[in-house]
Amino acid sequence: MMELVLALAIGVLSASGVWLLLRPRTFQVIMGLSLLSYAVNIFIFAMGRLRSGAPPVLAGDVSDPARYTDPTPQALVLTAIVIGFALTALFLVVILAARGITGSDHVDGKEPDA
Amino acid sequence: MTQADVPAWAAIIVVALAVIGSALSLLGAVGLVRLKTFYERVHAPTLGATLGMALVLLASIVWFTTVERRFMPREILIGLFLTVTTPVTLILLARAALFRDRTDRVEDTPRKG
Amino acid sequence: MIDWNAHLIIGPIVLPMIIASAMLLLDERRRTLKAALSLSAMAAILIMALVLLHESANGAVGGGDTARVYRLGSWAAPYGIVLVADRLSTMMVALTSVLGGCALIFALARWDRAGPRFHALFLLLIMGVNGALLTGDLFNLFVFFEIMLAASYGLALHGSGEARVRAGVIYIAVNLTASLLFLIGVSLIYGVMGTLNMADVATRVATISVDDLGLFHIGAAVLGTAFLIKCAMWPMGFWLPPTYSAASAPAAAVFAILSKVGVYVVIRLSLLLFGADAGASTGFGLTWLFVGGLATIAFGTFGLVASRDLSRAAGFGVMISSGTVLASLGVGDAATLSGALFYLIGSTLACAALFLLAEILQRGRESDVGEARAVFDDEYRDPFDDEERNEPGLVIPAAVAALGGAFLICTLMVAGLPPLAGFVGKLSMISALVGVGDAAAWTLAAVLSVSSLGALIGLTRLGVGAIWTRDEDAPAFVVGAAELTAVAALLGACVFLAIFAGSALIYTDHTAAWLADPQGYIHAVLGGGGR
Amino acid sequence: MTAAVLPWGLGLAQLMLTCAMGLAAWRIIHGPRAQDRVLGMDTLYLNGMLLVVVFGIRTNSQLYFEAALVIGMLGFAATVALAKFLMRGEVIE
Amino acid sequence: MSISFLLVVILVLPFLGAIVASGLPRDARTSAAILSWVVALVSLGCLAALWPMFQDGETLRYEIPWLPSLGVNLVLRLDGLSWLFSALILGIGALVVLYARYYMSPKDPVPRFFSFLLAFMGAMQGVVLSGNLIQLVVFWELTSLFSFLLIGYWHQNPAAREGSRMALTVTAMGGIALLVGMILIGRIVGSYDLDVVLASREAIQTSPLYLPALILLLLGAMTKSAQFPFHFWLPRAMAAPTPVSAYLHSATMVKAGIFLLIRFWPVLAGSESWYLIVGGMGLATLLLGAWCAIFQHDLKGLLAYSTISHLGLIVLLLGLGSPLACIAAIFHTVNHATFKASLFMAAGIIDREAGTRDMRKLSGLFRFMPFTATLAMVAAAAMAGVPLLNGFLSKEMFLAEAVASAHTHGLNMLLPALATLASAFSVLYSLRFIHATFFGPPPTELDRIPHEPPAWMRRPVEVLVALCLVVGIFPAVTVGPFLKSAAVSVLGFDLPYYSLALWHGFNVPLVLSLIALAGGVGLYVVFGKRINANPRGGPWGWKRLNGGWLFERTMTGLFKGSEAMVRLLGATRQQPQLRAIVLVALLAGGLAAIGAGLVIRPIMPTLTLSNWAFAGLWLVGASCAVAAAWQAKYHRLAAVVLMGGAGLASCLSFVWLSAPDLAVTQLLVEVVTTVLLLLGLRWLPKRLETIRLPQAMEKRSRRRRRIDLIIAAAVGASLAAISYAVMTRPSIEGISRFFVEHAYKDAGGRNIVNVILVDFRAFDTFGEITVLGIVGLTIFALLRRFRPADDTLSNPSQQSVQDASDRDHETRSEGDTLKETMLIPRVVMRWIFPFIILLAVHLFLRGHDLPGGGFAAGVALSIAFILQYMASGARWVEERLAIRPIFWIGAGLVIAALSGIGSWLFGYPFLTSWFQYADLPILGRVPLASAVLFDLGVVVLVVGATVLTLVALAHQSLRKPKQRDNEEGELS
Amino acid sequence: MPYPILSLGLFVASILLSASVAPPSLALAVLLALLAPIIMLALGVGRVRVKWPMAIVRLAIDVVGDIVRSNWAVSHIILGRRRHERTSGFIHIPLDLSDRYGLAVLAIIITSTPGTLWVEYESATGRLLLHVLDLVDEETWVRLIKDRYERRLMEIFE
Repeated sequence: MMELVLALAIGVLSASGVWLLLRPRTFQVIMGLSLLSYAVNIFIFAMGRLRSGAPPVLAGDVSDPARYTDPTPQALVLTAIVIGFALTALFLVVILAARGITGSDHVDGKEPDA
Repeated sequence: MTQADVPAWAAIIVVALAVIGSALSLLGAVGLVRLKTFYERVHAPTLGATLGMALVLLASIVWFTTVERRFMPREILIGLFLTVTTPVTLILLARAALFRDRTDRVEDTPRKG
Repeated sequence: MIDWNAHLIIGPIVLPMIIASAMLLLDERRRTLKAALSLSAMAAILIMALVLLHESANGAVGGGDTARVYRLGSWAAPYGIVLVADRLSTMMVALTSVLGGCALIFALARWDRAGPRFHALFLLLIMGVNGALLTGDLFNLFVFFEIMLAASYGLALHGSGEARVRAGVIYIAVNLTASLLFLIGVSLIYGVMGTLNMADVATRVATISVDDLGLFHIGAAVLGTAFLIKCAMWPMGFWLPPTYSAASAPAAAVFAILSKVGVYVVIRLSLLLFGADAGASTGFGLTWLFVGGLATIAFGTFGLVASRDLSRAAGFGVMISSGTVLASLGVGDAATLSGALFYLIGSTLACAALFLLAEILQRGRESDVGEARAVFDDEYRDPFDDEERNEPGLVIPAAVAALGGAFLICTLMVAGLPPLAGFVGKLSMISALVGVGDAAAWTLAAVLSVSSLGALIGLTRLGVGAIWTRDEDAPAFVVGAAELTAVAALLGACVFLAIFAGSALIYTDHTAAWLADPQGYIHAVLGGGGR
Repeated sequence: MTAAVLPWGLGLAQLMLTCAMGLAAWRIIHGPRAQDRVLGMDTLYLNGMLLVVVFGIRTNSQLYFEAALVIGMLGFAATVALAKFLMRGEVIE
Repeated sequence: MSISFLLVVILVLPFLGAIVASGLPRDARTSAAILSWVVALVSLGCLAALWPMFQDGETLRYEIPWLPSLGVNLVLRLDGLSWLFSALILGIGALVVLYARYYMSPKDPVPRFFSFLLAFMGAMQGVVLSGNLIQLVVFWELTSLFSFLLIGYWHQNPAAREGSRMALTVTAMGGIALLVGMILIGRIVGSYDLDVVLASREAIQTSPLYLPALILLLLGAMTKSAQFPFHFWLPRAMAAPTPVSAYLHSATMVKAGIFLLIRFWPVLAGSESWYLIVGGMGLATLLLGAWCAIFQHDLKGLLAYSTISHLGLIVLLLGLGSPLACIAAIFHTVNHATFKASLFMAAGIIDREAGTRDMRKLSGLFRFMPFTATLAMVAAAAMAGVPLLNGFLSKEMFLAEAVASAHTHGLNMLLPALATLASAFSVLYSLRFIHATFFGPPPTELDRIPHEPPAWMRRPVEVLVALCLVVGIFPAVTVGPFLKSAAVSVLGFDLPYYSLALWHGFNVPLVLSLIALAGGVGLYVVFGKRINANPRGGPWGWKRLNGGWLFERTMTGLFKGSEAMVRLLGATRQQPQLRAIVLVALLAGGLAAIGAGLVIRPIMPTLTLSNWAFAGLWLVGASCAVAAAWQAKYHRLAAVVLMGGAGLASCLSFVWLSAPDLAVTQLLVEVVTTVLLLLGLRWLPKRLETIRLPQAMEKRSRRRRRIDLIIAAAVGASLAAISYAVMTRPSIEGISRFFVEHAYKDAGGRNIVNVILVDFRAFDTFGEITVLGIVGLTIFALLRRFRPADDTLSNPSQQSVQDASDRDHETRSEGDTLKETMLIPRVVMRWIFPFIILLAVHLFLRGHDLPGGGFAAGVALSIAFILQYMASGARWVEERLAIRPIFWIGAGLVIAALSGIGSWLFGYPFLTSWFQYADLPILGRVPLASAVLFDLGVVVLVVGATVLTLVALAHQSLRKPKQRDNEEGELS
Repeated sequence: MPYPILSLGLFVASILLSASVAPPSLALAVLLALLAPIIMLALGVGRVRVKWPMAIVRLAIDVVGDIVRSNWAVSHIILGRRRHERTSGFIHIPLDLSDRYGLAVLAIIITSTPGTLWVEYESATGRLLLHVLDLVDEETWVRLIKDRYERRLMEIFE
């Protein structure tokens, strides 16, 4: 059940993200990239298979791998989140600068020719 | 202590608190949808933000206190901070709505001063 | 007390990082100090790279090739992250440091003052490139790609101005998309393999279950797409020429290596994961690399011929060079790959030099200077205003001749005409292709020859336009001593490469052989050591 | 008894909270005023936080406390920023 | 020192001279000339010293390794043929240098000219001395290159630029073809060594690669030797200074192609295809060149076409394939060099003295410069093939061969007639050259009175003309040995019988020769006037079939076509680029899936309440995502809020799926991102739904949207399918097991994720914070130059309305509204500050064991700062707190790096962690891990970078009023 | 200790966060309680003087009661029991309380109580604009606020 839901969630998030990514306004693109990075983060996370209620924090001195969910994808997602955040910020500033310099918020810096 | 070791009475208390709290929250959300004007709608989520939240947090406190066999009132922190911070947003929102209405000269908007 | 040699391999990564971050602690106005710091950092990196290169060229003590492996945090591979300096990565690191050094020297003439924190960004870019080249871990590769790209965004936009920002938006959007694809690919591979270490993945490829094979291939394909975007393969590389030609010259010059990092990774992974031992996966994607490479060469050549300004032509030159290496890799022949590796070095140096030259030659004719300056009008001063030395340098008497000569050398290099290294690369590729002798090889040989001619025609037109078509009373070219030094150094490297082409080719031959048999790499990485 | 009550009761609580989130999301999507959307988001965060707490009880794990605390303590920063933006057209003046 | 070292000298000396000459000052005309002269003479001396060896057909080799792995080495190889060519190059080179000294104007940068000339000489030497096929190509291309520089020497002249580009393009194209051809030959033979190749006639001729190799090689030779249809560059190259024409376009460069043909004659000639291609091209060129030469008005143009024609003659001879014809070809090559060089020099003298080369303007120059005229007449006579001159001898041999081969091949029937016709043409244009220039009435259209040139300028011509005469009269004594030695090196020792004598008796060739002479004279008498009057200087009925014109059209077409291709195959706009990328990714994944199969094994869902709640959660999340996608164009704020909703859904999923760390981090990032987007929204234009696009555009964009929707759905479906496939697969035994087992034991942390981040894979984190730092720096740099768009310059409407209402009330002052509104929020947001710090400290300190960690702590801390900014404004905060984000970024990075380097001191690799439980007084047992230090670096950096990003953006509003003031100031 | 109440709050919060009273946690709590307020000094936040601690407790109890009661009331409204007779609207309340902390607490109380919302406060006139969900009698509300909360807050803060 959770697998199916999460797979669909990834699908919807990425579809929305891709749709926005292909739009002509800079703001739409940045939104699209953010949605896509959600999708990708969950995707990475899903690669460790899903476990509910088995957080990878060791309790006691037991370190039986079967008791914990796969921690590696989580670490990867954390890194991806940070990098994604940083690059979203950067892209935002760049589109602001582009908007300031070109006067347009079109991704090509100019309105499409009629 | 594991989940199964918790006495039934505690479980019932916890479940009751949680369910009532959640129900209040749900009610608040219903109000958010049902009420007609923005100013009315602002009131609705407060249900969840006050009593609903408090009950759910209480459920958590009871639960972990039972499980850990010592007083675990950590959730109080959440309650306190939530109580303190919710008004900030609501005040700003209401004020923004008010200004907007004044600019747009909406009927029934209280005049200034 | 510290065994410096043991940590040598991480030097090219950590040193620029430390120097860069130390610079952030300094006041922005201490320019001389910063310039000195970054120059010495680059020099140190170059030395380290050369030591590593020397080591890998001479092989292990007992004979035979091996790789130097550095286990970060003392954790054994595949659990921890490892850095691997083998023939290929060392070669690329050395190339990076030469290129970076020259670009930096060029920047000292004036570009380092065109915006804040140039030196820090530059060194961090070098760090990113070196990291990406040296790492033996897929996700770590992603991280270093991001370092490299983040710094490249900064440098691409360095100096601001309309053209840069406009191209920058597309550049960043494309690369962010590529990064997402990268993540999808890496995580999918992790999902099927349970590991991130390249060598470890390679050991598991052959034994992968039938159910997982498809997923693994999808992961590899998506990952490959991400890299090919970086390589600027057609039809995913249209961002490259506008971005590189809009970027400031030193940035563009050092960017010449960025697409090559993509190429490097494609070479590395495709030969490591899909080599002869890969079972059902052997040779995965090679056909597409070949086709894409050909398309890239063709498109790049068209672009180069159609270019109306030099830096754009140089951008297309970068594309051609990527396409050439990719297509040669796609042929699946070690001798061709060896030639392609040699060609890669030469063409990268040449394209970088071309970017630098383009800036000098186009200086004074730039039409967007006015626009660019308009952006500066705010409370911050114009970056070029606050310096006593506003102009890039002195009028050197023989400037035209020197620049003409330099341009000529660039043209020969890019077009692959004799007698320089570009020719040697093309020669060895074509002769290897003739040796392969199948239809694909013939096609590639033909395309390579035609592309040479196209490059020659395009560059001659531009060169004649830039150097010969000048009024008698036009102001002489103004060239800073640093700029001239940088160009001369790059071209000197090309000449050097041509003279010692014999040894270099032997090196690349061994590299191609080493890559063709990934067992050496795998043993070096996974064989013991660490906690 | 415990084993029977807990999953059902807490599951019910979760379901109700999710419904509350759904309603809040409805308000976000439908507006009509920008203020409504922000209010909806505030509600969404609140119910999300409660969901985390209930989930903590359900899985008998205290590890999610930080997540709940962060929503409770810092989640308002996002809504305040939105509200301030609506109020002043600028988040930081 | 071995004698073969002299080979190196004669190869390297010109290049050395070129380098020295390029360093001479601009006006050092004489010293550069002397230098070049000395270089040429010394080389010639060396060559002469080597002569005795070649009388017996020996070969001298000198080998320097270059690319041993490819079989390409520098092999200097001298035999009779190359000796002859080398002598020609150096000898005529020496004469040209002398001539050029007087020809070149002192205003030109003459040393550069000599530098190029010497370099060219060296390159030519390289071609003839090459003992390796690839090396030959190298020097071959060098001759193209230096000829480009020499032709374009007067680059102020557009004709020179065009001519040089054309020459380079054509010859370099040939060079590339030649390279491939050589590689093919090398492939057939197995070696690039000339000696090996020359011994492998059998292998080459029987190889399937023979024909392609032959064609490619001929492409090289024919372009260089200006053979039809590649002849057109040569007349255009006449824009070069005359010494260049005299040297390159008569004696040396164009002869490189001939040299190549002769060199490979032994191995390639004799086949049907050789005969057809080489002979056909030669014949066509012979006739065409001669025909065109007749109509030229430019002296140099006439000479250029006559050169083409004579080269055609030589090629034809080589194409015939008989050994005698080959000898004739060698002989004519030498002869042609002597008379054509002298003619070019004479033309140069005329140009210099008369100021023009147009034959219509020239007339009767004999009376002004009788000496030069005489020299020119002799040379022209040699060109025409008048007896007693060298041209006659080789032409006789040619006619003889034409006659002799008339029986060997069906197509050769016409050969004697055509040869005679070409000879007649040759007589005709030679006559015209002389007659139109030197005879007739005195010239009227000249701007100066011609004189004899300086004596030393004439000397080279005299030497050459003397050679023509001497060779013409005493061929066997003068040129005989050299010719024989060259012939031996081509044909081997069993040379066919040939006689170098003036008189062979009254035979068919002589008759043909006489017919040609008489015919030529006759034609001139009949048509001379009309030819001179022909205005265009081209042959009759000759318009479209002009190679040069076609070439230029081709080039224009190439540029235009390339532009069109780039437009067609490329994209400049972002949307198609991203679309292409997404499609390629889809395609790549799809192909991979088709290739190996994508297996999905669904598992039965378990329907518990909690699972339904999870499904509900994602119903919310997904609708938020879709709604965000839908609203992002017109309702940006709504989109930001909706994004937050989707983000919250993913945070809660992380909670649900056992990832508390992720949930905390994602939440914190969510908050910061929202603030960030809002800060940015301030500077973006308002978009209104009411603006409608034109009908046609609307239609197009609707179609595009439909395509994008399909792409988006495909991506979504694929990712969903892939992730579902993986999630339903049993887990893989991977590296994670190690992490779980060793996190506590060997790294001292219970939170495995955090241990991975700061220990097992700390290097990733190290890189990640670097990214964050770089982004901070970049944003800072960009925003320093930030210029807002005009419509965002003014205050937001809310502020102006509120300020205005404040101003309108007498009891209120501007800003009161803000103060009152923020009264309560300020109190709360200030007092919560220390509590957030507390939270951050906890997140940081316990991160190793519980959810949290450096990054979360850092972001929490920066939110605390941002709250203060929001509450009280940037000025207020910065007056009270010293915020130096860049310093923090630097400090964070330094701390992280130093904590990594610290392990070097203990002899461990970078970032090796160390942990210990310390028993402290009072506090008891406290865990100490060096990874905490690293994490501290993370915190510091994250705070710096995040605060920098947000604050730099926020500062733009502060800068704005200043700017507006400036603008108002400028207006008033 | 410039802000004793704050320090106390921080100490307690730290203990709660650690969920432990072991010596290291206590030490950390003390340390944070002492150090964190420094930032408040830097920000120049004025100190708070509270007079009647017991009044606080009593007020808190009353507020909790009010909250529970109004939760009940508002639930009814939302469920639509009293839709027809109900009017909502704004009321103005003249406030005498001027201490910012007092006002802040008042705002929190009013907003936290479902059914009332703090909208606008004018510092010059001390007039507070309130939105009330169930506005039966304006005067009752004014009395309620002034007597029940404002007076007691003035006792505490002024």
